[in-house]
Amino acid sequence: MKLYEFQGKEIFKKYGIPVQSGFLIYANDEVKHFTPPLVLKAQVLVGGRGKAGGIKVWDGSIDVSKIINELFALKIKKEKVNAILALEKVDILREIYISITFNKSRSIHVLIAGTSGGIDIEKTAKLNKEKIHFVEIDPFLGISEYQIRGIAKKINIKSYLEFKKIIMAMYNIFKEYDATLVEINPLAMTPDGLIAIDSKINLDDHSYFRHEELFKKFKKEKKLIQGKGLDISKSRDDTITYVPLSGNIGVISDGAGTGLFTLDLISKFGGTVANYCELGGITNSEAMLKSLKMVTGDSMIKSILVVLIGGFNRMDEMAKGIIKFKKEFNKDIPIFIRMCGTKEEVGKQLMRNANIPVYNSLNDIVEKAVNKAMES
Amino acid sequence: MKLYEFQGKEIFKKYGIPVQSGFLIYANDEVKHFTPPLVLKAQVLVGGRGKAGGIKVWDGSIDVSKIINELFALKIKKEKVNAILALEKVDILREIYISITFNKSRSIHVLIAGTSGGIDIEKTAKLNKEKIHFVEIDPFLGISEYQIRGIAKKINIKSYLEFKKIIMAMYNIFKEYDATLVEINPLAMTPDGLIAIDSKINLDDHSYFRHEELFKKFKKEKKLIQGKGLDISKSRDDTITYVPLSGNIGVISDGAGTGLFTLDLISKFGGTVANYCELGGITNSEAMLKSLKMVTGDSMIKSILVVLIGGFNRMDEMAKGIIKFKKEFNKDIPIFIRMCGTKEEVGKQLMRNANIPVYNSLNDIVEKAVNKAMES
Amino acid sequence: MSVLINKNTKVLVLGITGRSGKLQTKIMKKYGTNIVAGVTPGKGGSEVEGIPVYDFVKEAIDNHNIDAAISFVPPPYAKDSCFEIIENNIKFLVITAEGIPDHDVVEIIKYAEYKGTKVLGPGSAGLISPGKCKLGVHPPRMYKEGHVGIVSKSGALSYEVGKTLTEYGMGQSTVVAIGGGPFWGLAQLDIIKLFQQDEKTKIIILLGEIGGTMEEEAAKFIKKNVSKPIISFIVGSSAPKGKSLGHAGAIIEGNLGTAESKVNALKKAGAYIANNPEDIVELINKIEDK
Amino acid sequence: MSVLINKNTKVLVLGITGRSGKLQTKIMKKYGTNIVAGVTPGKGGSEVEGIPVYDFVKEAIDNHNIDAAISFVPPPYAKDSCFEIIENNIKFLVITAEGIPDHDVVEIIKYAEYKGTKVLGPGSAGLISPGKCKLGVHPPRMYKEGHVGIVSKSGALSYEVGKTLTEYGMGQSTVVAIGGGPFWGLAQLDIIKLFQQDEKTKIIILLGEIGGTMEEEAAKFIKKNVSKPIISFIVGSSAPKGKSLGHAGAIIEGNLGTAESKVNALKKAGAYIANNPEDIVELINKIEDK
Repeated sequence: MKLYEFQGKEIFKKYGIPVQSGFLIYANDEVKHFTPPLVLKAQVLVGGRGKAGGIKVWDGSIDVSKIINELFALKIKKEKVNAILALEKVDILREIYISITFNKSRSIHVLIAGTSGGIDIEKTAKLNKEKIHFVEIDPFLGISEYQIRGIAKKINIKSYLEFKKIIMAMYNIFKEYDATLVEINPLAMTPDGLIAIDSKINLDDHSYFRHEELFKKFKKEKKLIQGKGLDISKSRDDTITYVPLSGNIGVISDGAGTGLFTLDLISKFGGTVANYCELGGITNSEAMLKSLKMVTGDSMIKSILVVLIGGFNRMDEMAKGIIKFKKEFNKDIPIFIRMCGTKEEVGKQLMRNANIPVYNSLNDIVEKAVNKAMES
Repeated sequence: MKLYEFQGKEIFKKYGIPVQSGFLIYANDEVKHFTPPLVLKAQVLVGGRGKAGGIKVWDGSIDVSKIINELFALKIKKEKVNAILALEKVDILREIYISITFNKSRSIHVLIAGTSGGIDIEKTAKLNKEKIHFVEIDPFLGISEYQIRGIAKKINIKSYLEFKKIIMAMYNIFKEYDATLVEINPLAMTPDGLIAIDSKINLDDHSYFRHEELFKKFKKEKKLIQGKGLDISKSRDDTITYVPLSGNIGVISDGAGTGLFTLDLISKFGGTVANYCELGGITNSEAMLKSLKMVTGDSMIKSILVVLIGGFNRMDEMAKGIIKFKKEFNKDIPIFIRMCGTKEEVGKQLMRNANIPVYNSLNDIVEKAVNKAMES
Repeated sequence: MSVLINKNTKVLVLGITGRSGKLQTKIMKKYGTNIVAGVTPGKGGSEVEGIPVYDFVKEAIDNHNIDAAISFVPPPYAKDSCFEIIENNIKFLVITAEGIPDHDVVEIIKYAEYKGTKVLGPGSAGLISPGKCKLGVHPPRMYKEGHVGIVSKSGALSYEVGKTLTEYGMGQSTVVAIGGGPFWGLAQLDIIKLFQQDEKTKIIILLGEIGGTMEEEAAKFIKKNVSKPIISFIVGSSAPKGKSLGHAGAIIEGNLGTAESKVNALKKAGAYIANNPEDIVELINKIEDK
Repeated sequence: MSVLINKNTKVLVLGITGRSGKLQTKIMKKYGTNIVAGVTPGKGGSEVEGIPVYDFVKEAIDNHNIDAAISFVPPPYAKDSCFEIIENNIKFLVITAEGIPDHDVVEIIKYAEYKGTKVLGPGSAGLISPGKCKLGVHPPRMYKEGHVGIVSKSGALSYEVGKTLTEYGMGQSTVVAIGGGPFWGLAQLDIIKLFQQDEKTKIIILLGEIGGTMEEEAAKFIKKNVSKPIISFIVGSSAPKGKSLGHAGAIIEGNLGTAESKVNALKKAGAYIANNPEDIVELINKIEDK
């Protein structure tokens, strides 16, 4: 779960990381009497906000509501702006980049620091690699002083104690919130010391069981901003991945590798994918039923591919789900099913009894599904 | 630093470990109107309090001040009782023993649990080893759930969540206070759940630099109870170990092994030790001067042995300290000095210039010192 | 021969009394896997498929020799139970659960590294040495004994390819699914290293997918250290960019981790490239005809 | 030969700019120890005795080959600097500081164990291989090259015995002070193991003191694994019971750790028992006359 800037900054504050004082403006708020200067920042979850014009400074020379309306009219990478964070303006002497995340291939934590921060950090990472520094952190040891001293020296920070306090706080947030990313970009040097100008915190959805209250709070705040249409269809109780796309074939698979291969095959046969559904860890008849309902919710859909090759996944459960769907929700959309693996015999027997054809060859059913989608 | 029961229980409370409600009575307090029943516990730092009669129950049948006066008249292993902790009485269904400390030979933390607790725990540990269980804790991993479940099963605890909360709290205290021991003996099962009936917490004096405020607070409380005479002579700024004994030869050494060997030699030659001083890590002229002053503070002293064999310790510094003592504080007590090791030449030259004899043989000076002490 | 497991491997099943644990234990046992004990807290003293169940790993160890463990424990308890395995010095652990929090996964892998336990997973379908031992959820019908070694991120894709090879009469030495990531105990290159050393394995098949840099790292290793023929099949070339398709690993990160970059790296390392399971069959025929 | 260090050992000094660090560096260097670099945070770029000083261990490693480190860093910074050494994979570390908090010491020793760094100390006087290398504060004048290996808890007692042996013309292969405890990286038995393997060492001397059970553990090891003659000298038999004399280790704990129990255990293990340094000289003469 990605947090908004204002949500991240609330956490920063709690952990003693200095932030600007400010307040939130919702799309339908009355515009009150504000005092300039203010920095007005669109609250969106996508990146590239600054470049898209999502950050404005109001110096008092024009009506603030004009700027606010401009921001609310923006769409940043397809995301509508529904809230604005208004912040006191600070003098920035220098900007640096700091984040803590995982180094996935080495299974450790990593602290990343850049001698210059800001909106061009990705460019810097590619073009000026010597300006980006990585410190590996053993998850059991945490950050050692010498590591913070090392980074401070490399990115030329003089106010070491202040810097250390911020890094330790970021690391504590990273661990205590089960975050996958805690980023400050930029961390600004100002006449009043270091200040976190932005915040980016991503939480690990899988840690929900440890942070139920927290997730509920953040979700509630999100709903307040995004209104309806936030929850696509995914609930906490299933493990289905649902990806809406723009073609006309629905795909359900019980394994990532086979699912991706199916997409490749559809493309090879000239078909296009309407949406993609992977069952994930929980694979009972309910999950299959739900997946079929999700996939057929798309009105563009012309045919459905159900590609099953069960290890954990039991074909008897899959059969039950498909049969129930056919019985209760049949929408006359042709379904092509490949079924093999655990409890294959039982599953196939159930399907035979229900008069639903199943196939063995993935190639064959993909070709059939593509043809069917094209002819209609 | 050993903490009093009431100090430990304050920490327990802060960490959510259930304790009885109660209050502290000082030796010179007016006796107020108390409500029975109360458990009255002498606050001393030595063990064996219960067996020495340091814990009394007041059921209201006699005057409480009688019991209080009895307790204040006690000496437990030479320690005077200066404060009493008065606690509400609870019904105890069963007592168990729990502690967290270090396993020194394996350099890890260890959780120790006994199926029965109370004043006979040491006896149990010797005679009924099967009733005492040890769980090793990796300092980087902390206590895992399965370890707590394991102990709960072994000592037959049914209220697992309550037990787990107490164990986790004890472990957090152990780590966060730099404790060398956190013990609850007994942890009692009562109709109201688990309650820590006693507390024993030892802090690591070497961690002073991390917990300055805490140490100051505890020391102040101790002073309030023990009055004057608490601080023997050791300050925070030196590393001298001073052990008062009952003979007539003073011993100063700059190394534990040689110091112990000197004691063995004194005993072999028939002498007795008045006091023993080891310089420890900080070995400058000031430390030597201070040691000589401490050793000669004992009026029983007839001769002094200064046994130096410096690695870290510099003989020039030692010489300066001895010469200063001779000049400014000379008390006519014969001093026998063995001096060798780092900066030996410089040290010996300084001593020659000051006309103070030094020797090379440890055997010789011990014999001389013992003879001198005997003849006077 | 086979890698990581063999006929004699004595297995402990963690979470043996759960729905998946029970079913998979039954299938593994039927296949001939030597399962000697199971562990589920609170279920000690019971039995599953005639296998004794204990409350603690230590109790199982005290009563049985154990070489390897497979876990069917759900995410909230995964870290605790894996730590229990590692602390008790079981040297090989298969973790099947997906959805374990990242912080827990990292700690499991790191602790295992410190204590010398090999971890396959998390999110792994496990592995099978056809005809000898099955430590995972691979459907037995898809495999037969032979000399092709298969390593795959995705369990499903390893079944897919195993099935095709078996249909064409090409048996396997061991089939290993390392899990969908984004964190892995054993990586593709670790398994390839084992296949290179394994006498029985004559041809190695590397099944990869978009996302991450693991295939690129395997390619580097292959170039330097592998003399056996390698056939690689990478899926996901047509996946929409920037969208997570199931595995978090399957996200395109900049220029890294595209199907193209992986195929190129593997080509350079001397691997044969297949575009579907049937290609693999053809390539094996070609290699063996040489 | 010698144990743990030799003529070629390349040494890093941690805390080289402090008072002790500076003086001991001078003495070690004069003795012939190959000190290649020093580290003190904030003093990078300076020099001590012509040895370059760095801010970080990593910087020293980038510029020099380093085999071993000795630390003169005071207790509040000890854990951090030791972690820095261990993380940078320096495989031998001598910690001289006494008074490091117990929790820090335990973490240092455990982390070193996980990463494979041998730690001597804390509170160790270090070690000396007379004529070859000195990594510690042993006063050089007390030693000469030879074939007696000495291991001691107390630094002072190792000087005491070294001095006597040297006066009688009996040289030493290596003299190791493991520190006063209560926690140790390398234990007495670890050093005895090394002496047993070392060709140069013909006789082993074990200097112990009351407190703890380390000598008893060493005795067990000796009985099983040591063929070379061992002479043991245990001090503290007349120490007052229950009083801490300097080392926290030197506290009598119940029946364990008395001089008597240690002497008995070592006698049973076949060690010769000395009551003072001169006894050791006599025993060596006896052993060599055989």
